[in-house]
Amino acid sequence: MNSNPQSSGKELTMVEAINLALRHAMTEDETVILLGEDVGIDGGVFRVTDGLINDFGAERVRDTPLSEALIGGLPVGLSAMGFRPVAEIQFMGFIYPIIDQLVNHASRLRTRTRGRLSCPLVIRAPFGGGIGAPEHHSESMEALFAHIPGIRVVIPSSPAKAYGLLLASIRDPDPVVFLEPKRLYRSERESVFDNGDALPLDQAFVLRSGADVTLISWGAMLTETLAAADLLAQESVSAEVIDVASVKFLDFETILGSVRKTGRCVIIHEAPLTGGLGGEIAARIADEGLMHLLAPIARIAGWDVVMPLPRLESHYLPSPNRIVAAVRRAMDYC
Amino acid sequence: MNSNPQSSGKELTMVEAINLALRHAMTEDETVILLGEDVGIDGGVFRVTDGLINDFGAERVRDTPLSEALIGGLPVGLSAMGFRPVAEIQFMGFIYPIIDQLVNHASRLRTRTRGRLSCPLVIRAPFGGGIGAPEHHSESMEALFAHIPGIRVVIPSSPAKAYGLLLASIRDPDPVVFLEPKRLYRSERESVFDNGDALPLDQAFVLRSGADVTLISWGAMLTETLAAADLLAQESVSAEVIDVASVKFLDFETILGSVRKTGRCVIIHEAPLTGGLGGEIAARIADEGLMHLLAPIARIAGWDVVMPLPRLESHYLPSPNRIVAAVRRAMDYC
Amino acid sequence: MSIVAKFQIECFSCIDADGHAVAELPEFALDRDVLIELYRWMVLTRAFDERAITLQRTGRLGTYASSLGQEAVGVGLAHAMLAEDVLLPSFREHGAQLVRGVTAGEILQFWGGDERGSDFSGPRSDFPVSIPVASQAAHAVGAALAFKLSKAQRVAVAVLGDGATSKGDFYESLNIAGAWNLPVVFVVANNQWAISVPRADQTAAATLAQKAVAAGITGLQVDGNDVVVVRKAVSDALEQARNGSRPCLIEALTYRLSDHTTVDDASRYRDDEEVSAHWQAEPIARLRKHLIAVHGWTKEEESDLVELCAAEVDESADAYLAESPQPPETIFDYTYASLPQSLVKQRGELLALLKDADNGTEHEQ
Amino acid sequence: MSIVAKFQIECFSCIDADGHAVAELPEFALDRDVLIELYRWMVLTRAFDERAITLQRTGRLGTYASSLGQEAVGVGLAHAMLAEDVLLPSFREHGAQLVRGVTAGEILQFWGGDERGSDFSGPRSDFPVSIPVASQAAHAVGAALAFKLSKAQRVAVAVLGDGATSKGDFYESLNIAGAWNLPVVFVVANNQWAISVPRADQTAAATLAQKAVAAGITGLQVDGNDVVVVRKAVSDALEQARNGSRPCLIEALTYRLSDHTTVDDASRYRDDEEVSAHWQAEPIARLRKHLIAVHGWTKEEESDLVELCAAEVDESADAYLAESPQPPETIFDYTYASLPQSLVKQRGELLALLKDADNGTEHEQ
Ligand SMILES: Cc1ncc(C[n+]2csc(CCOP(=O)(O)OP(=O)(O)O)c2C)c(N)n1
Ligand SMILES: Cc1ncc(C[n+]2csc(CCOP(=O)(O)OP(=O)(O)O)c2C)c(N)n1
Ligand SMILES: [Mg+2]
Ligand SMILES: [Mg+2]
Repeated sequence: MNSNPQSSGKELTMVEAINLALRHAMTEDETVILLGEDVGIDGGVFRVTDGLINDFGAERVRDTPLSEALIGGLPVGLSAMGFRPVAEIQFMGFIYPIIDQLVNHASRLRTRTRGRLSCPLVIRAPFGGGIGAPEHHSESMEALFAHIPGIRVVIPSSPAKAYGLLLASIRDPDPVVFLEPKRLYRSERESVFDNGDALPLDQAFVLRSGADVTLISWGAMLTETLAAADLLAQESVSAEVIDVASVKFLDFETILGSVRKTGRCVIIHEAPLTGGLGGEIAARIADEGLMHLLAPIARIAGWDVVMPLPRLESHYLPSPNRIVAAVRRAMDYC
Repeated sequence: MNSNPQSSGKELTMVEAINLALRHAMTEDETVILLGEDVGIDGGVFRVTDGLINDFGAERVRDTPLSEALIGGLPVGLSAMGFRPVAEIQFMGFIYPIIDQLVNHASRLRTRTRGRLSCPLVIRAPFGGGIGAPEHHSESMEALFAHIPGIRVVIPSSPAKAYGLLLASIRDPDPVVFLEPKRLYRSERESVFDNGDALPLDQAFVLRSGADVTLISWGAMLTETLAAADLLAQESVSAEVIDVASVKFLDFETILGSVRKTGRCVIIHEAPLTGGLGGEIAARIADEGLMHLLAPIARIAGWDVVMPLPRLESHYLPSPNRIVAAVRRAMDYC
Repeated sequence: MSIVAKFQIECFSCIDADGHAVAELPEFALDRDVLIELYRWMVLTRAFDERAITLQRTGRLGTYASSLGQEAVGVGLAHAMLAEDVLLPSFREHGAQLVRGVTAGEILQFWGGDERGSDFSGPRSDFPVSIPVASQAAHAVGAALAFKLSKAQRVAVAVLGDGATSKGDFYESLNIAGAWNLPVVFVVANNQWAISVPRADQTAAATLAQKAVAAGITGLQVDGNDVVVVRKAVSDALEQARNGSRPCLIEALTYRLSDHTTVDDASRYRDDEEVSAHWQAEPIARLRKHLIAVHGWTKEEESDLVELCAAEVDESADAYLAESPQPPETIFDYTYASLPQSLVKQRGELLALLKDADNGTEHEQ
Repeated sequence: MSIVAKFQIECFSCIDADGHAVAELPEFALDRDVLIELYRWMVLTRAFDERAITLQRTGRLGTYASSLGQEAVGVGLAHAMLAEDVLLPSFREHGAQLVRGVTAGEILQFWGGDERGSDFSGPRSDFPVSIPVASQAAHAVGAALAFKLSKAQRVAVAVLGDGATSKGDFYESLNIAGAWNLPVVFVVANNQWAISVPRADQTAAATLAQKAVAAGITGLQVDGNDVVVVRKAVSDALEQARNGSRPCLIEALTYRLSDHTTVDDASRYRDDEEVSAHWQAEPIARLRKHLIAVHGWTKEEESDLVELCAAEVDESADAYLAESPQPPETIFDYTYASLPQSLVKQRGELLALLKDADNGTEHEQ
């Protein structure tokens, strides 16, 4: 791993890109502190923080005791006193104890004190299914976080996005929950320039333009969504694919612009259907874009069941075929 | 407080009705155990459990230490071993530590063990604004719970509904989060028959029928919604008002039936807009009921800000005027 | 069998309920002026409390948590702190906040439901009151880590109740304070009750100080109604934290003489006799006795001081009541450092609603 | 100053690393058959572990957490329990589960990603493995409350790691166990590591047993590689819990000789020498030495037993591999006791998808 932040573009995995962004942030800003379980000498269970303890020392790359509530709460005090903590939760399955601190403190210290104190902190966590992980390791609960006022929620879908969005999250003056689709950690490489350029936290990315239908997704489900777009192209259906990326706050302009153009829209997410963010997006389209709709807004999501153990998880996760079928229904609508 | 569960209808507040339901459940089923902070001799900070310790004893009405994570986790073990715990969280602001146990255990012990063990437990908590309560005491975060597979979420809107829905929740074989709109605790009385009849956990209630627009809400916001319906009647707009009650699972048939009839719909909730359950409801209508819509689906909700302290909370909460304005826009929509 | 670890919990006191010194007094406690200062802060705190309750009873303040009977804890600990230290208070430490330089008006503003009350003009790094019990313990270790990393000679001081010691985040915070040697002092104001739950039902532990044993840090008890020993113990703990980065837990034994808050009715769950008995040990009378006996404190000095405190509280209350409200749209303005697009839109909607509702009239407050 | 509380933590052992008795042995440990039984369970557990790892390495099992080196903890504690007691295991107590009557095939099924592995045919009230560290402690006090309320003479036994002792829910559970006098035993399998975090970095506490002091309950240490003392200490604790409803925390000192799981590489963070040193103290060899020295355990007996265990494991592994998969739609069937309307619809969608995808062929597993 090259520790020179000025190095030029390299083909990196998402794990390497995140590592590079952390390295860049720690180099440019001494107040950036990493903490979490096994982030030090072990480099994190996914090796995301690999080598950082060697270059930045154990003071700035800190293994915590096994205490998630604390991993949520300690950064509140640390950030309020001028540091920029980046805390890792080892798997989303263990993130729930931090919700208390997110809702009651991190998200609102600024407003409670009318701007006197604030919490520029980042909570990182891998999430999502598809890698045959043990019980409790495969859920996608981003919607719980996106409902909390006062925080941002960001989900990268590729190495370069992970690099740029994580830098933006660390530099952001408010708390950011940064959720990493672990199925993408090593599944593809992408050229990443370590130039310190952040990506905006209020923009969606159009991954593929199209005229007939808008496919909206984020994180690892973009793999299935893009695969569906390929299948659709064979049927001469031209799909526009949008990567929401900043699930809070939504770049609704980009979404609405696309739906205005295509008149049809399918939202795809891995999280359970009910109360998932597909609902939020569909609701805004149904409010502000109703007149442009040529077909109902479909949501293809995880079923409303507990995430199954690995043997059956492929039957839980939305497949390209499910997406294609939904698009066909939209194309055939009246 | 009459302890005879066969007594006939009485005008009760919601606090009294819940107390009566608890009393009824404890009388009919010895395995029902209450626990929480101050639920014993104090009768709960809202007096919901008033007198129960006298009639059922300190073994069955248990003051816990100040340990919310435990109040979430202990009932998992207790219910798996054959009891029916009804745990009180004193205010929703302190409920977040239990999410871990809800997501990782209560909601899934049945599926993890293929039905061998299960968790027939109820978590009760007062929630919502409008009573000038201190910081952290006024939020409405029902959407966090409704997204969790494997649980039910129920919100009563009147004393009689509270009685019937709570009995149903206690008798239900799966975990139920029962959220009590504390603004309604003493605001009105209603005749409640202590006949042990439960209300269904999968039905919405039509509080008022109408022809022009469907107003969908739950909990305390029905007060504003019904007031808006009154104002609209003066303008000759006939509003149907639906009380969702079981926010998970939605009685979507009743909702869709109404929207099919009226063609217009406004969803009202106190929780912040983004990621609130209004999104879920709107999305389902936009999927399954699109052809019946004469106007965009509007959501009138709390702003996406941290709940303000009491001085400004009236500017956070949706008002009848805001609802009326949304209906007018829907009526005027081409 | 071998014995692998041994512990003992010690309890300290300086001045007993009759005002007698029961141990060698620390140097500051031989200084009449210092004692009077401590005394004045306690009297002011009590006067403030009374006024706050009156304001609440007359509908001009929200729910309020009185510190009646526990004034020595807050005053003693805050008096021991340096300006650059950071206080992380619970909701009952008005005395500590006053000593730290939060104004009485700001405290009233907070309890009156106005966020500006936590934008302290005085101790700019102090944390706002923490309502979720024990949650501030985690912030305290975070702040302490910041001080340690920046090599600042500052200490974080968290104040918690006896009930708070049952919470997981309290324990996780204590544990990391020990594991990382953080400059933090936890003061447990053990007022014997957590709303209706007595101390004995909260835990089987014989003392709350021994919670420190689980974290491998120092834990000790003090007579929390004795402002001198509180100040001394906190001072010593601060010194250890400041120079040795060693955390400490201090259990201050006191008693909640009031209801839990203005919406509580303590007669539902505890006997008057218990309360009366504890009046015998309350902190203000005992220091007065000591001042009279040892330092010739006079009736005139006493009435002057009481009057002065009353006047100060009057003034603050008047200022609080005269404060004009925040504009409604400020509910948007501090949620984020800068307003995201969708909030700009929502803020516009609110302004439009206000304009509609309001034809030249003032918004209701 | 007065001393208000005193504590000490005692550490117990019966048979040392050389197989010598270092204390008077409990009666059961004088019985050759009982010792052989304990020995057999430990050997079986280790054989099972090896096989599980092989299955994982060859893609026929998911991520797996080995109990290599800690067999005495699980076997000792489970052997002390009665059938009607309830075990709440962490993810590393295969030995305990086997002794309790969970079949090796069921354990493999769970780690192979099939829910049916937690539908134990044997101990129907035992809890499934708890992956979220320490979360099962809360269930244990809940189960213990159930036993207390129903006046059943049953005890809940939770097993946790050293890392688990840093978690808030562990502490809250310990605390309520003390406050309510619940019949529960917490066994901490202190294997010195929580993934890459050594015991010393987890807490400043000198022992983990002293975590009990915070909760006012009994805490003690045992040599966790000595199955005799584990069985004895747990037996005594169960007796206290069963008849006196008194909770207890037992810290069993052992060592994780393997990687954390099959996806971990412990050489990244710990030295080989440390591991080698601990091989000297491992539980199986020492009981074998004791059996040979004191009970005339023969080479033949040894090889028979090893063979028997291997055969048992073979059989289970074969059965596991032969098991036909659950039908996909079962992902709906246990989410609720009966299927809510919206899930009926979703289940129908899944069945339709399966029908579409699948023209007479078997679903992928
Ligand atoms: C986490 C949490 N749970 C519940 C409450 C409600 N509540 C407010 S004060 C209190 C009792 C606190 O007792 P203690 O810690 O002893 O402090 P004291 O009120 O005696 O100062 C409770 C239960 C809360 N504020 N926070
Ligand atoms: C609450 C929680 N946080 C994180 C993890 C990830 N994780 C799995 S095992 C482990 C270490 C556990 O250490 P310890 O309690 O000592 O048990 P051991 O693995 O040594 O048996 C961690 C951090 C988890 N399973 N649960
Ligand atoms: Mg108290
Ligand atoms: Mg361990």
